[in-house]
Amino acid sequence: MQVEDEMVRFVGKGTRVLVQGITGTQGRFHTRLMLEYGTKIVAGVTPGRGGGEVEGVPVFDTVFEALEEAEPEASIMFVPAPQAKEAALEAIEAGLNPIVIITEGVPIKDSIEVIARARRRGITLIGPNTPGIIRVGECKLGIMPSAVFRKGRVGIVSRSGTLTYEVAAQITRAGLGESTCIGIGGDPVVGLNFIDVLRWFQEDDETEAVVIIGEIGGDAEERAAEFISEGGFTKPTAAYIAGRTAIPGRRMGHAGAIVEGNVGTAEGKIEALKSAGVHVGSLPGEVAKALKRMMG
Amino acid sequence: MQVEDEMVRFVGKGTRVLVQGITGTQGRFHTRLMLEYGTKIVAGVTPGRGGGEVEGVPVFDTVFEALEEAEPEASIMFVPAPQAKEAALEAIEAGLNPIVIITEGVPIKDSIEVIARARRRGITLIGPNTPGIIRVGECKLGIMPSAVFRKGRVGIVSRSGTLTYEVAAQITRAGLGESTCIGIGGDPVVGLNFIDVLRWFQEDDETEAVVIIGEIGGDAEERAAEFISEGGFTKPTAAYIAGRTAIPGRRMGHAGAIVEGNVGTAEGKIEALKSAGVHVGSLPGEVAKALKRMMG
Amino acid sequence: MKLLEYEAKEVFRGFGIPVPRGKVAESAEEAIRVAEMIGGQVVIKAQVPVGGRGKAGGILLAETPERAGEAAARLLASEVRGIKVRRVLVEERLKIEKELYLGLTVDRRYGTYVILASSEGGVDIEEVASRTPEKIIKQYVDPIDGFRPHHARWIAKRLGFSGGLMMRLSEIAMRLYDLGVEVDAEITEINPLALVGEDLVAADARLNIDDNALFRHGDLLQRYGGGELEGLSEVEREARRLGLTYVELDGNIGIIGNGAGLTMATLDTVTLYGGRPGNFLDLGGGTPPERVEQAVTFLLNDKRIRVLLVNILGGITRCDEIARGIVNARLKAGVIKPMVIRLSGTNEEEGIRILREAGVEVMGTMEEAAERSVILAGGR
Amino acid sequence: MKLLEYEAKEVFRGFGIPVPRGKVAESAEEAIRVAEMIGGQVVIKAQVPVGGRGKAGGILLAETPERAGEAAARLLASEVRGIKVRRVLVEERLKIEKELYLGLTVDRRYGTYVILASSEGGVDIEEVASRTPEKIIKQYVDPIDGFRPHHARWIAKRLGFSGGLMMRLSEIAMRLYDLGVEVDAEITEINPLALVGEDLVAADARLNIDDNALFRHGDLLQRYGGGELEGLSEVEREARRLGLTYVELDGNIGIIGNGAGLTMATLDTVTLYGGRPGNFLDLGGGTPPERVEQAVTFLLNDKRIRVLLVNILGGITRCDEIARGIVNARLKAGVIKPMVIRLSGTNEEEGIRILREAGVEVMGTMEEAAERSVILAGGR
Repeated sequence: MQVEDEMVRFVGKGTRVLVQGITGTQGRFHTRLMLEYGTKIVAGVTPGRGGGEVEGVPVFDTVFEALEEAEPEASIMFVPAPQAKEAALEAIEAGLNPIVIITEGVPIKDSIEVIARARRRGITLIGPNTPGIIRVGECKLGIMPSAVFRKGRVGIVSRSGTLTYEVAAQITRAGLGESTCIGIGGDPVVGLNFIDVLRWFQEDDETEAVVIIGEIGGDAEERAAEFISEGGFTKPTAAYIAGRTAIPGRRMGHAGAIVEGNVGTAEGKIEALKSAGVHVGSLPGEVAKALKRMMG
Repeated sequence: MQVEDEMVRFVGKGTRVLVQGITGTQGRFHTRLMLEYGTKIVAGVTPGRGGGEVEGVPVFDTVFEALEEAEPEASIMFVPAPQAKEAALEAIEAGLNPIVIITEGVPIKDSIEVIARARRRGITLIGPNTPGIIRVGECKLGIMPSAVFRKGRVGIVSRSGTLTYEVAAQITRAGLGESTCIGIGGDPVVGLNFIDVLRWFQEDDETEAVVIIGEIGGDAEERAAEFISEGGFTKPTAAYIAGRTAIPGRRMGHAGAIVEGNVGTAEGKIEALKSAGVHVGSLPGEVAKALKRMMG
Repeated sequence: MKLLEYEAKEVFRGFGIPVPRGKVAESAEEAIRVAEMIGGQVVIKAQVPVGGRGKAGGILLAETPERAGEAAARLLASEVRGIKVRRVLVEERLKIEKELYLGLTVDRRYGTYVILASSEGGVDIEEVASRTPEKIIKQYVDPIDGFRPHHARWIAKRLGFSGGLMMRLSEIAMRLYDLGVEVDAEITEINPLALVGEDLVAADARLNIDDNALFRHGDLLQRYGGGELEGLSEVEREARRLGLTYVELDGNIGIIGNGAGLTMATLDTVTLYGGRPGNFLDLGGGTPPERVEQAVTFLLNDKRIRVLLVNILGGITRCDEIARGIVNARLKAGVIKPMVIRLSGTNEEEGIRILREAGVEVMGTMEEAAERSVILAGGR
Repeated sequence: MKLLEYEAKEVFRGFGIPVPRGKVAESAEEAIRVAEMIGGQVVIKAQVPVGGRGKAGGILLAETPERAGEAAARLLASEVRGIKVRRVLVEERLKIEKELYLGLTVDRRYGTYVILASSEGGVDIEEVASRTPEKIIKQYVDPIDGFRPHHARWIAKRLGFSGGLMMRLSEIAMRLYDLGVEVDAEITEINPLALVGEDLVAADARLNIDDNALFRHGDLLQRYGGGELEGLSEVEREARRLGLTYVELDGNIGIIGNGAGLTMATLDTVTLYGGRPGNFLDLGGGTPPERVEQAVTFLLNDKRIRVLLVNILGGITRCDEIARGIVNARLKAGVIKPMVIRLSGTNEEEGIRILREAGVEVMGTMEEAAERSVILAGGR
């Protein structure tokens, strides 16, 4: 089996957004916050709730109807885990791109199928179990508190949620600010990996330096390090890796955060990143300081 | 859903052929006859029988091994109906093209899946429940008695088996001879339809005129007539349709030979073909006579 | 394999599709007990494997258990469309507000499953299709992507439903699809799908299973294999028992061929020459001699048949074996009927010699054989 | 959810994978009865949810039923890798000619299932993977095309099998895949898969089910939900009962965070400053105040914990609600332990006010809070 090079598609100021699961508590709450941030939400979908409105956004029963009536381009999902797969397949069939799956607790079998189908259609799938994506000052498809961000030139890519806000807050406090922040998700199987995002940051003129926020589990950080070593990504890079105190074999909160045998330890990841020339901070604050130095 | 225009791929003198289900009674018997006809059979597959030989042809456990060792291009299947689906999917994954499924009694659900996957890969699938294909004097991937054919310029496309031999024998006896004869299969869902084959005959320089042999059930003959009316096929055409005496709602032998409501009657098909300018014979012998007239 | 209504409903219930409360009964007494159990008005429906039972008087209403018993007795003593009624289904009478149609079948053209739905249920759907095709919604199913909940919702929306009812209807469509694909159905149909208050109930059910797939549905074959036999004649049942591919027709010329197309062509040719075929019997390919003998014997024993026509084009099939089978059958049957044989292909000469020696007529072509059989049967 | 060996074998048997004859026993008497039923030599295996039982003395052999009883009694009175043995599996002793490995797991990199197979079974497969990676066969499964019989045959061939054994091995691989996918397994493993004459038998079985998928496996949860609790400490079991995302560590600083990454970072920071975290406890997002109260109370009641550190970064989570939860827990607990809180985000000022009024220390950053907690716990 081969993993194809895929074009990553993100969002910008004018992106027309659909919210799937808009009528739930989380859906309503974040629809309001995203609208306040300036995101152009044009439609919502909740099966059985078509015809209503949430925060002035029309609600439909199917993505197909939303597509006909409001022409969304991208989707963000707050659908409960048991329904997440079908909602995602619906968005994929409709060709929405990117699709951001906020939902936590999606069965891994469902993620595998959804990601494979998105890939076949050339659709960028962010998540599941992600805080989403924010183009600072332009557009937010996510649940991150916007207060921690300020427009700047640091790109953030992360497997974490609140830890990302912590690091972002420190970067902002250090006077730097962020360009784009992307959560790839804390599950073992997610739609995007670090390399996909680094490749995108490499081309993004607004991004001058990048922070990688990793966790124990899997080898996504090691692969990112390899990619950097091979010259695939050349901008200044700092990193923070959580989980040095984790116990092997035990899941640390996230479904993906688990050390299996010798695979996925924080030490291994830190070592790999350091060898690739990445500054790895022992504390979130160190990351901000290192960036400040690097960006001079 | 759309049906794409597909390139039909057939066989010729040098085509390297794999026989799936080569160690069964039918497989052995027809492997011998095909070899005698000059077909270049390079490998056989029967799971669990790898390492042996049939008529001097090496037998493998998997298509993948056969592919590595003998480089077949096309496949003909004599696999029992319960195993037909998996055997076909194996051939499709290996990229063999065309794939001829002789097997009768394949569940329609299995045919649907196999045909859809072949289509996605751009593979020509002939059958199931077909006598196969013969390029007269060159290559036979099928079970038709070669004695009834003689090299000539009439193309035959048929949903039937023995009835095809009957018509071919009459054409041969009339002194005409055949170029290529293709059985599309007697099941309700088959890989090729009349139009696919007519399109191919239109381009085939060796074919001067064509016979369509149809049966009750479905509307494949009506669609062929429409295609001819619209100018998609322009060579002289004759036809024979079996089943004028069939009882609606009863299956006449073939799984596909059934009149449902008003759909699929012989009268409807004959009418449609006649309107398209096709000479429809009431007896197989009339078809041969009509061809002789048309081909001057 | 065609299931009877009550059998189909049993399968539907297993897949979570709502069906009316009810039970099958084979006697008036049983019908009374079921009606008492249900309470209130009931419907009594003849269980025969044909459509249009309502028009043919196969569906009756009853206000009380006693009346239900009477109605059941009447049906059980009758025939519906020529088929003897052996069982009735006694069901609660639904307060139907609207009748819909929902079905799953195979579309030959696109080579895939298609869901059909209409707000015009309770009537012959083919009539709706030809009279007002715009009232039929067709949802083709991509064989690789499958039929998904949002496709089902989209059907329900196009039928004009919204909210909870839309969700329930789409849920039923999903289950119908899952059921149909799981059991290898050729046709899965709810007609009518009844709107009763806020509920949707499958008031009638139809389920035909792909015979070719029965090898993986031994349980269904075991349980429901008997139902469709009730639609067959005695002779057809016997043919089924022998495993012959046989269809009864109303003429007097018995016909045996090898291959469906050739056998149909033989029937057509006989008809063209003014004869009346008494049956369709396809031996298929590579038939062993015992099978030929069995088929010939079967037709010799059929009193309606006056002449026997056998048309064989041998490829895998060997003509000498066919000939031996025919001669054996003639010897053992003890019934003398005129026979016309056409044999062509592998070992043709040997086959013809065997038959001629046994005094059986052999013709050179299908046309000659057909013509001769018509003459022997006494012309038109 | 991790199943115990005998539970996993029960599931395997249901999917047609051959397992040794045997039965679980909770006492020496039961073990004797099982051994008598089996006849001949038996193996007695401690049922604990950890690997490497053999090396740890958790697997014994017995020649007679009496010896089996003695062995069972010994195991049932012991601990294996720190876990008390409550059940043993008594099984026929297989005449193993060769040990293979066969497993199904999820490959993170390719985002799909992968079948692992090796002719080096019966040992730690990770060791084989690092020592002789060429001896491990990996077959990635295309999520849309699936794992098909010919893929399974190809695995069996690469393991060096042919003929009937190749077919049987590929059949077992197919069933392992079907099982794993059907029950949403994270890991499905047969190690060793024993060659016994011409048969293949799953001598050991491992099955971990994706916790996120348990909503659709109520039957499995009901039946096998208890097994893995045996691997947990008392405190962890209590946490599980309360639904807390909790992992026990061996330090004395109790840690609560919201979000897995942030909580891990908090642990790491405490460690960096020389402290020893006593646990990992992630509140997740949008936590209601009662939940916070419950989590704080839980740690206050844990005698190992000397200082409590709470690190909250509020997004959806409101800091004032967190603060109220903490204060309530302190009031009700009746246990006084030093607490260090870091609150940031939505309604931060109000939260800090509430805590300060209740006399709880509030720090501005995670680093300060971690450092302070280490000092309060008495340094390194």
